[in-house]
Amino acid sequence: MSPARGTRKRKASPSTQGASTASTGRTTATSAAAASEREPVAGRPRTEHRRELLHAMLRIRRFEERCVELYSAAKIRGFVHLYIGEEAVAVGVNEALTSEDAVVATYREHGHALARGIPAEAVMAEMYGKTTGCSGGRGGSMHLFDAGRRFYGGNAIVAGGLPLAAGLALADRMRGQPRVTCCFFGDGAYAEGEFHETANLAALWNLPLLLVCENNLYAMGTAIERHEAQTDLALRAASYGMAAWAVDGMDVEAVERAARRAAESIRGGGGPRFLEMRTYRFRAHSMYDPDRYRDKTEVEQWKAGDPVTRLMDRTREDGELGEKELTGIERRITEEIDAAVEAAEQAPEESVEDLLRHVTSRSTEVT
Amino acid sequence: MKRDEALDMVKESLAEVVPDADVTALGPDDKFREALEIDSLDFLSFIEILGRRTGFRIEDEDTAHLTTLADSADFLVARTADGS
Amino acid sequence: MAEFTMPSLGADMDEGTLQEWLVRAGDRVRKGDAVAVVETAKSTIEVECFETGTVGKLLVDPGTTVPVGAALALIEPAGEPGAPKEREKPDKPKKRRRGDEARPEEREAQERRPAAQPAPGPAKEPVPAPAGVNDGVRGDEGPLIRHLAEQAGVDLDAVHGSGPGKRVTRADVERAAAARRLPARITPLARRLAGELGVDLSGVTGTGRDGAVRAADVRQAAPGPTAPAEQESSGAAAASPSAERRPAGMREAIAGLMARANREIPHYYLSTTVDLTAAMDWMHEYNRHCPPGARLLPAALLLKAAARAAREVPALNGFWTDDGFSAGRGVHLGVAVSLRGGGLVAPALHDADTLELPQLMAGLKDLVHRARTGRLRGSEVSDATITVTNLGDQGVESVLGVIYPPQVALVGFGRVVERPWAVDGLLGVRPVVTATLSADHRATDGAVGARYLTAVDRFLQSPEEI
Amino acid sequence: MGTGRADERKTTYREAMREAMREALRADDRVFLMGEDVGRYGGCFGVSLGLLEEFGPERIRDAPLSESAFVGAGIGAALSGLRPIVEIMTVNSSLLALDQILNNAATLLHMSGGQLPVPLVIRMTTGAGRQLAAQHSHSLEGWYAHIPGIRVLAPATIGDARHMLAPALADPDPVLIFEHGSLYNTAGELAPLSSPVDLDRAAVRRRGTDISLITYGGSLPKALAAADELAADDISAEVVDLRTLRPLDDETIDASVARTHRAVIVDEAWRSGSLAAEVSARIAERSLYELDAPVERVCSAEVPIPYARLLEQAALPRTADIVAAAHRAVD
Repeated sequence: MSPARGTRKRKASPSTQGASTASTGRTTATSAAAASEREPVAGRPRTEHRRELLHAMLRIRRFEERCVELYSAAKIRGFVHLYIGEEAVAVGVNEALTSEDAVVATYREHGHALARGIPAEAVMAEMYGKTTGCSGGRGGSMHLFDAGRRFYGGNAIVAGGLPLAAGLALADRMRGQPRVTCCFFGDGAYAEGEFHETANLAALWNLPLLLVCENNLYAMGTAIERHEAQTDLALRAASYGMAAWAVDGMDVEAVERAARRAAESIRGGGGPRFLEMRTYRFRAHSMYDPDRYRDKTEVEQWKAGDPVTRLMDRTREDGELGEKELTGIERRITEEIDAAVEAAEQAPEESVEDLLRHVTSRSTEVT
Repeated sequence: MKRDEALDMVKESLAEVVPDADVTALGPDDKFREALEIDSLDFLSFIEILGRRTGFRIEDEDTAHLTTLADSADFLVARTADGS
Repeated sequence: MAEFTMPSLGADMDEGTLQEWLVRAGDRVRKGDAVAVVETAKSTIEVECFETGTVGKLLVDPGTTVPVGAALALIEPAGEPGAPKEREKPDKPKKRRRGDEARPEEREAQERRPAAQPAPGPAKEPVPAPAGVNDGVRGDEGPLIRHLAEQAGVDLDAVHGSGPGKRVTRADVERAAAARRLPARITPLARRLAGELGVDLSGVTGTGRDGAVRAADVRQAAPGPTAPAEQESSGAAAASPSAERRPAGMREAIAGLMARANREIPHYYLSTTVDLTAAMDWMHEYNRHCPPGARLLPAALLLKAAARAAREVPALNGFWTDDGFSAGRGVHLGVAVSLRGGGLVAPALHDADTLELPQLMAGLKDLVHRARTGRLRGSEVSDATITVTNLGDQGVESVLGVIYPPQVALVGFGRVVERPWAVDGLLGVRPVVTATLSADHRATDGAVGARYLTAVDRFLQSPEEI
Repeated sequence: MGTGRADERKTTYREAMREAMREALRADDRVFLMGEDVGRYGGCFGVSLGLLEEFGPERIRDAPLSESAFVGAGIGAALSGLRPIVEIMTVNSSLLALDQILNNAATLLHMSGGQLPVPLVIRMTTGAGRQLAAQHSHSLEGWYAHIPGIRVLAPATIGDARHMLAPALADPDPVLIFEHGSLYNTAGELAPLSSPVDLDRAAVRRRGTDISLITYGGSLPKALAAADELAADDISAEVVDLRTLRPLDDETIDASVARTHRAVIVDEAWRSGSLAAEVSARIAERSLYELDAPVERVCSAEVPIPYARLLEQAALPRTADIVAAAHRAVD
């Protein structure tokens, strides 16, 4: 209890908090400072809410496990980056967003897309490259889009989504709309100029932008100690003049609380906020990655803090989840994914005659 | 498209199909298929060339409008007005 | 050493004028390559050779008229002594392949070769002599001429001297030098115009950069009134009508052939009117889905139907020779093409019965284009087994034609017109065409002809299948 | 609006561009201008001078020297329904924003299966000729014209400077406008607009029958001067101003070559892999049998543009070079 309260109190001075966590070593998830807080979320029955969170995380986990299977069966091709292990971040942050808000994500964005509410069917069909995919088969795993849900990708250039997110936020600010633009990016993006340009711009123009850094400790195969001189990312973000703090990204409830707080202050006109989500991917960078750069024991230690199991255990302890409920959740997810795969299998291929569609809005002109 | 541009385009297309014809001697209301001895194959080339020059597709049905320089030019002007 | 001879390109041809060499001595040629352009009384044709080997010597100058069968050039077959050393296995038996591929006409032609023709030995080595250069007794050229020739890269031995005592003059060297350069520098527009205006580029002097032949040079060289430069904007418009350069011989040749046909062939005529609703509907639908360049014309369907019917009624597809009928090998549909400014040719669309409609349409366009630009191939002129004439474009409804000897049938189609038409007791307006058949009564009787026209009708009722 | 209908009046290219922006800002409150020094400073080239006073700092928005961030922000704002005009100081610094232009602006529509058009206008200065040396003299518009999904404009006349912005803003897709630095001071009459500029069409600036001088942007004045000189030699030159570099107006080029049968392409970019190369290839592809002479190209020498005046002038296409090329083709 007390560390969590401590975290909340120190939130206003993120540098202290960030610095302290940075010095405690980064090998286990639970060592991150923002530990869980076992209180019901305001205004919603806790039990039901936790079941929803669990459902959302498990859904992403099972969906991606199926993707691995389908990739191995050559149903899905291209780069596929799995989110397994990091589900708490997308699910927790999404709780803080409304349907009016905008989301910009990275190429590891299946979780964000599913959490955002894009139907599993549309995401799966996109992985298959079918017309019914959420990007009409033109994007694939790395480029999931849904304009109606204000989900702006799926950006596969590291840090490339940041300036764009600043622009979405700028438009809201100029029109006085109390909306938040949430941009996810990884620790690798921190090394790019586009991150720093955007952080400066957002703070300078007081943009309603939530910067969520998913620090999974590796920029592809390069450990953070090997690509950042100062590994305390929240501390550095604070130097741009925005509130910034580190969060235990393996605890969905901690993520949700931090995100809600950040979103509220953004909506209140407080300008941009930065969250460093300390998390870990359990699987390799992509389907091609032999994962030679990580120590197996390190992976195992982080797996011990699996966000899904953690929430499951906590809910069981509190007597809020029995085997029956859990089986029910798993069954609903399996059915949904089965249906999504089936639909993707059946869906029509995009006609090659339509190759040049959507190059410009007007027509299929080539030049 | 302006009408004289259209007219030039029709004349140029005809000249391309029937290189040895004197298109300048053709009156605006002369039926050029007869005047220039254009058979159906030539006429098809004419449609093809005219389509290429103007950038739009001329259908079989449109060919009824393409009998003289004048009505061909009118057709092109009308088509560009409502099309591109 | 094989001879390349003036081919027979039709029953009505007994001589031809060599208009242009497409090869030079020393060039490698393959069986089927076009090697020369020959002008006959009816048209200008690219003729192919039937040997693979090396061109030894060109025996006839452009502009010379020679009888069918006369030797035009010597071709050293591949593998003969004196041919460029390309063979890897010298021990392989050297077989002369001459005559193997030649069709009866050619073989006959070769046999009829004047015996007086000296049998030239193998060429010493390939000589890149420009077209039209003869061996001549070389006079005594001065140092200036030698210098000029050396500078221009002209072999004096290969230059025809026009000075006293056949001495090579400065002008001869310059002409030879220009001739050498010609093929290298002709602008694309000039090349196109030359084709359209029927200008032989080998005689044109270029005024462009590095002696390039340009459009203006071609226009200058074109027979008849040249186009004023101001009219360039319409491309090649207003150039000389091709009729003016067409030999009056064509009229004579047609006259002779048709008179013979009418005199010798007892024609009978049949006609029937065919409902084209299905064919036209199908064609319009097809055209709607394809680019303008690939569209079909009714003529394509009519030709295809005529060809399929000819396959079904083989008695009409072939030749009457020596008091007997011999069936054609394959259906090579003669297509009557009227030339602008008068005249007529009927080149063959080979194996028309087997062509898919788009292929047939493309073949037809190509054939007509080449017929009108004087670029038909020899085999196309001589191979037709049955001819179709389609005068629909001229506005007439039916045509009763004269058969091309030695063929035994001519099919005519008129204009596609809308006419009242009764089907199952109801009257409607339908597109119809009148199909006619002129047939040789020596070869067939009316019943055979009737079967033919019925077949044409049937094929046109299921256009998707023809 | 700035120009009344009837008045044909004296103005400059710079003022015409400013007038176009003023008109757009007045007409549509979704339009705003963003870039380095567009506000207080009045624009690096003075194009936006006075706009801050009329429209305020929200809509005439000075940006930090973060090309990638503010171009990307323009893309995001466009996605969100605004109509940003982003000014990049010069084409040289646009390289810092290339990722956003190529990977986001040009691809989002396609990558999202048609869901996300990006109605963004990006303006920048291009070209050499003012002794700015190697890093500030590029003509890289041809690079941008390589990219599917964007439209590339190069207004070369006062009329186009005044009238191309409105249709560019109306275009649902990204439009890049390249303004040659040497044109800003061009003064002349601005004729009233008879009909909106068609962004798909090149403009024939002068009719001729002997040779087509095909050019755009800062080279147009040189080509027109060359046409005058050629006229004195009795050569009638047609001058085609491409003005839209992507998509190229093939029909106008084809028609011109069909009239003249000869072409000289004038492009201030380097010759290798240039827009001039593209136009030249298209002429070969589409009009080979119209050509009565090889296509000529007059481009910049393949050298980083030097500072020294004489060297710089020698590196760039000059009127005399164009005249000489035309003579090579015609004589």
